[in-house]
Amino acid sequence: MSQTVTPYLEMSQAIMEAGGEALKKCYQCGTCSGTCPWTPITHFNIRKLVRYGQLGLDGIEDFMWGCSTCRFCVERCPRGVEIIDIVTAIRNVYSGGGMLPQSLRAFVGSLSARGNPWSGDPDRRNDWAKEKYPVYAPGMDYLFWTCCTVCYDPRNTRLAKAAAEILNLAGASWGMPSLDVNCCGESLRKVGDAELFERLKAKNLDYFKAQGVSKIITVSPHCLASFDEDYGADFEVVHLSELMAKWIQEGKLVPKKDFGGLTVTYHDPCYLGRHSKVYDAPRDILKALPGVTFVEMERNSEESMCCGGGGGGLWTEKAKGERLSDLRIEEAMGTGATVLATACPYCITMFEDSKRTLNVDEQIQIRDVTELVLESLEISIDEPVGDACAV
Amino acid sequence: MSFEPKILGIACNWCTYTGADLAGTTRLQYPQNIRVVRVMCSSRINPSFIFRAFQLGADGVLIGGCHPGDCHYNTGNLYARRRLAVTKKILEFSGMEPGRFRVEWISASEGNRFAEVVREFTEQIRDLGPQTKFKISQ
Amino acid sequence: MSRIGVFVCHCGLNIAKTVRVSELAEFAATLPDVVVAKDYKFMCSTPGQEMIANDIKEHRLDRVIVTACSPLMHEQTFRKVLAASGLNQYLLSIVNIREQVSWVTHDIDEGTAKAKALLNGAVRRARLLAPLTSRVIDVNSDVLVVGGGIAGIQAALELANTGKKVYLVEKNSTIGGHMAQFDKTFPTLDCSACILTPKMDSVLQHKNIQLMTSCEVSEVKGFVGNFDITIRQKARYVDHTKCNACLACTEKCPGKGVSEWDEGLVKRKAIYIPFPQAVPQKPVIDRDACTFFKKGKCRLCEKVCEQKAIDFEQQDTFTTVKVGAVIVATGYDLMDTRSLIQYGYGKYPGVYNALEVERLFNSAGPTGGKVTLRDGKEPQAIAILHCIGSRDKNNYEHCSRVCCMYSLKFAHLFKEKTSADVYQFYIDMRAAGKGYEEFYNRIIEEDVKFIRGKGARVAQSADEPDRLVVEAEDTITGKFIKLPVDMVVLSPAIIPRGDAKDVARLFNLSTDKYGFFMERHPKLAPLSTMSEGVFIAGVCQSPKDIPDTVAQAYGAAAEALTIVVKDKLELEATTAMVNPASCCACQNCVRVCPYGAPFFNETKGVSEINEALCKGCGLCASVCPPSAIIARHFTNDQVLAEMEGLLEF
Amino acid sequence: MAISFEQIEQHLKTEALKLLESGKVILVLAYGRGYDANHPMPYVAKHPSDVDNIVFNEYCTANLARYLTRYPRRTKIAIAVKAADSRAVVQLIQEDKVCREDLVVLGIPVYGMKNFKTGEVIDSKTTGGLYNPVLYDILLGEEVHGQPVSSPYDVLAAYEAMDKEERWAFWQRELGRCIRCYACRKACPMCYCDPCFIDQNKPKWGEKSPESPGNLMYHLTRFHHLAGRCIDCGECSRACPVDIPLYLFHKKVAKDCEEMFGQAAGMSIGDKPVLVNFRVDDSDKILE
Repeated sequence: MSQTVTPYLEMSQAIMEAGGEALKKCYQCGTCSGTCPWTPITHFNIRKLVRYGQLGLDGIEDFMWGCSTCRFCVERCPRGVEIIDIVTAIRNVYSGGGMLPQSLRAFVGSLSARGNPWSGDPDRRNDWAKEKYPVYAPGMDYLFWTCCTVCYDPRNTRLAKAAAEILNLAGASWGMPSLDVNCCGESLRKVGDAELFERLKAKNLDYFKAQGVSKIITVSPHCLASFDEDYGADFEVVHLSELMAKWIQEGKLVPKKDFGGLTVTYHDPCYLGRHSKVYDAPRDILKALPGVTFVEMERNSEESMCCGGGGGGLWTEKAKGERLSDLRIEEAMGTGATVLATACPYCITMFEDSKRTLNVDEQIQIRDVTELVLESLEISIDEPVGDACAV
Repeated sequence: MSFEPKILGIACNWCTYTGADLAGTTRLQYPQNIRVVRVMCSSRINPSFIFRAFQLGADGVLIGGCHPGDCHYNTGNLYARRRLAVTKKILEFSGMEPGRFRVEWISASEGNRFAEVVREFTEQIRDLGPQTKFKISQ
Repeated sequence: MSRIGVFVCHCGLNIAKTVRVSELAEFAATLPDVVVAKDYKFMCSTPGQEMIANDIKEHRLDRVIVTACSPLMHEQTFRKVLAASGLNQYLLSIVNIREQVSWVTHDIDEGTAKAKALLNGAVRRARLLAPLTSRVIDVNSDVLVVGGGIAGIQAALELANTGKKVYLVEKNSTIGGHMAQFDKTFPTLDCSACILTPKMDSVLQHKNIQLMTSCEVSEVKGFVGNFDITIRQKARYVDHTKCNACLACTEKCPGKGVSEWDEGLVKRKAIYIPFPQAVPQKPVIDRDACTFFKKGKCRLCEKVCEQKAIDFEQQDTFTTVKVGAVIVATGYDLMDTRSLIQYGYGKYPGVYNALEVERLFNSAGPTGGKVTLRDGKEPQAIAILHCIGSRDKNNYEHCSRVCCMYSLKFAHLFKEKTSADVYQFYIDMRAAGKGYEEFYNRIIEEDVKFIRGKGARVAQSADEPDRLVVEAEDTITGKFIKLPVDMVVLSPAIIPRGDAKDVARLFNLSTDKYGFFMERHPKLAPLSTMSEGVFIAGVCQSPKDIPDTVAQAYGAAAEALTIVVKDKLELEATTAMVNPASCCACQNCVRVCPYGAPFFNETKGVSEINEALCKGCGLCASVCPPSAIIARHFTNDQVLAEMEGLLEF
Repeated sequence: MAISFEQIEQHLKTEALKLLESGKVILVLAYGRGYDANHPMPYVAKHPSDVDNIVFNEYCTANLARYLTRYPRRTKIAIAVKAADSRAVVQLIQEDKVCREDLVVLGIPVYGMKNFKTGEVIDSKTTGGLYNPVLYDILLGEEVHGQPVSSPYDVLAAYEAMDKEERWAFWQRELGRCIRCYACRKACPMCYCDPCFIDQNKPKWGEKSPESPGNLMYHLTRFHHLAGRCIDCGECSRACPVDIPLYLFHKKVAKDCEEMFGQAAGMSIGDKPVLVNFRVDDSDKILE
């Protein structure tokens, strides 16, 4: 790096115009970087990113992809800076200049061409359902929003099916989207492609409007947060775990299976916890499962660790030793748990990967709360439960 | 000539008027369409003042008082809140555009809030155009 | 027909830059009843004032309009000019073309146009202004001081030394406040007790001070010059007129209470004096800790008391005092940092707050002045975390002002009393004060480590379970720091007393968003409040150090003296009155007045107003359906005329 | 009807006679014959022999509470009240204009009252589901039950549905017709100011001549003065010689007050009028 730099305030201005207005508020106290889960293990430094942004300094592009938008810093920032907006704005400004890393190009390309990040055929979006489940029609109570990841990623289609069965069992009036929708665009927005995000959003909103959708259930907290934070539309959106907790409490769902002393710990997905402030529902569910011993990790709830999958992290390669999901699995195993439960397809994917690379298949299972509920209801979905390959 | 709204402000001495002064002291800029009458308390504001202001040709009327609970006279603004709410309803039912009358709680320390409210309100009145309903033509 | 003079001030370029002042004066001359209109560079200067005075005489003016800065700034100045020229001071109108015109626009056309409209309104209103006479009332020469910390003590002593009678009310059983808890004070490191206890003793001995400990103000009536203050004497269960302070009772008492004085670090007896130098040196019984009150038997203290001073039957009593002025000096609390889970206060025994550490240093404290942890060990490494809850939008946005300096003091004392390594985690070092920067430099040279980065988290150490780890980024190197320590000291936000809102309500004070009492003007009237005759001093107004607090106490005493030194006092004349011919006897005014000024005269069948109680808010005038109530200086006519003028152009 | 108009008249006479003879009251506010049977008038019986002149029929719409404030305080009065009239009495007690203990309230439970000008049954327009007095000492007959109950505010729907231009045109037209005879305030039991604000010269709130601006000022301010106090008897509109539907505006304000402050006028003597009262937790939303 050169010894002298010149502040390039035009860049700073561009970042602010792209939504990073909050740059101005930061007084560089280091609370964000002291809180950020990446600071101890990588060179990524969120405070520096903001500082570079404030002065428009060169070199910002070297580390602007490090943030997984876990929102921990935002919660703690004494100046109330919406740091994620800054990150998004910086990425928007610089990736517009062609600075998108290779690994994210496929992701953006797939979203642009096929409306999902997994290079899936848009016509086969609902293939997981095998025509067993209803498509949303006006008059139904809920649209069950199937995240692209649960539609296309073989490991996560189990999640979609489990959710569908549970919705049926609880007697809800629901349907899944037709093929007229595409990805919610949450991660894409955080990666900085505001233009494409608006396109995806518009298509979904058109569908919601045409169908008169007023209530949406999501399995992915990322869709949940996106609808809530970015869509600004007049529909209600709720995460399936909230409904499941309610239904269990109301007796609409009665967990039967005795898990026989299974020790389960719970990882708060950042987008369900810190972004959407849902902490209790998944815990209430786990505690209601017969024969489950629920244990907490040291970092839980508001202080939960990030899996690293947000903000495009799911599609970015990280070197060994720089993976938060690895650390999190170790922390989970440290509690004596044999099941690491979570409530997000991204977390599931990250943990399944880490479990394999850490070679701890025997010691710990990764399960979504939804899957555990289905199991407790003693319903099986018609396919073997096993590890699928990552895409 | 473009439409320059006439906006009457009525501000309580202790909070909003002082807040407006603070906006000046900190050199915040806002449109010059507002002319402020100082009263000691927002509760001094007789509803007829507002009807009269519109008759005199005000395009908008902005009332400012202390935040509820912070009234210099303890409870004045709590009465004002009710009385002005009724005033607003009467204006509305008579056919006056509801957007022309606004009540805001602005404390002595909220200079920027004063400027912001004036900016916003002026813009709103500009969009509504000249007030012709109550105005007494000369 | 009135004769109005209009005086337009340039305020240097403050006004003249964005208002064409000479054009404004020319415009004024065209307005009805205006006989003279002038502009001048500084109207508030002596020549400016003289110009107005001369014109009043020369042109036989009976109304004066000064078109200048805010009335909150110079209304009083110009009223005096009128009074000195033999004109009733309420015949003045101020047009605010600085704060509300010239400073808020860059456009001279817009500025001039608005100034004209405002001036037009003022002329209309001025024509309807009426001369008002102020009421003159007798003044009670005594003063009430609320709060017996260093601010209250100093203010009480100053006033008492001028010969005025002072009631000093303190809710605890001793005076001294937080300062009595400290061991050393920055930056001189002189001993807190050595400078404070002689003052406490002077209060006790002073013939003009009536010290009222274990007391709280429960009701405030009246107004400046004539407050009626009801004070609740809380039951102490010890008759202090009989007690000879032998303290035999405290020896024998088996009860255990939490020592507030030692910040809960140790227990004290149920009958106790908070600390050996307490004033008064007489014990009280903590009802919640007393065996007799809890279990119905014990009374050991009663048995050993030769003076028969123990009185379990004692009840709260109420006394009313009459005073002319009040000084409120109720001090502060520290923020309860348990809500900031990331710092582990209340969870890890090694995490302390600043006041607890003050007690650890104090030779009269729980450890006898030795710095040891709760397990008795001496810490090897200590981290001091600044700005915990202060400068934080999620908690308190203000800077608590003294933390940087006391953290330096702590660092010095830790170095002096232990062999520990000391680390400061800070955002910015604020050492603005006489001798403060020098003190900072001295501490740097004492090899205290300064880490520029706010402490982000305190956790239990994974490797050594009885130690803690402080996590933060050293923003200077950009490195993440995990620092193993034995002791963490938090510098929590300084916040108003928990009952500050109640005090504010009693004395009718405004508060800022966190509950600190608002001064009338930050620069021109920093110790006055919106309540006439009530002054504030010390941290109840905003965080400050001891020198500033003491300076404010002197100032507040002088302010109070300006009232009680007089026999008579002139009050604002802008009160309300009832026109009995129009009164419809609906009694709305009686129902709404917060001060009980209007009352219904059954004989005459109309409402009347006790002007001594009226504060001139005008609420009664607006709820009076037949417009029978006249809010002087803000009459319906005057407001309507002003509106008419403002909206004409 | 559980009881006929004749029976009510008989009860009224009987009770009035008893009260006057016993000296419990010095006057009875009731109805007497006007120029024909369809135009009864307020009537004050001061002597037992006056009682014969008392009448009651479906045209006795006048709200006699209007006359209570004309007598010196502490005058012992008996007053005949229908449902809405009783609310006026309650409201006047709340406002300390009359004392409960000075009154003997003769409650008339009744339905089928008619507008003397049009002959139309006015129950749904004014009392709106309230057929029984809310306050009485003596009930002249039995409580009415089983009559259609509607919201007093139903009639507003059409006017609330208008857009603001239509509404402005409507009120501009209606209030523009006002001849400033002040029959409305004369008929109103709650309008007891003397002088009225509009009669003041200092301050002069509005023009006194019957032209739109002065009319607007007079009526809008009066609506505000009656906010939370109007008890919806409809007398203002019936008294109006040019038939301005003032009751609509009063109803609207009453509805808003009830929604915002949770209290209707004249329902309970323990209430405080809403505009000289407040709750610390009143919502700022009411100002939006």
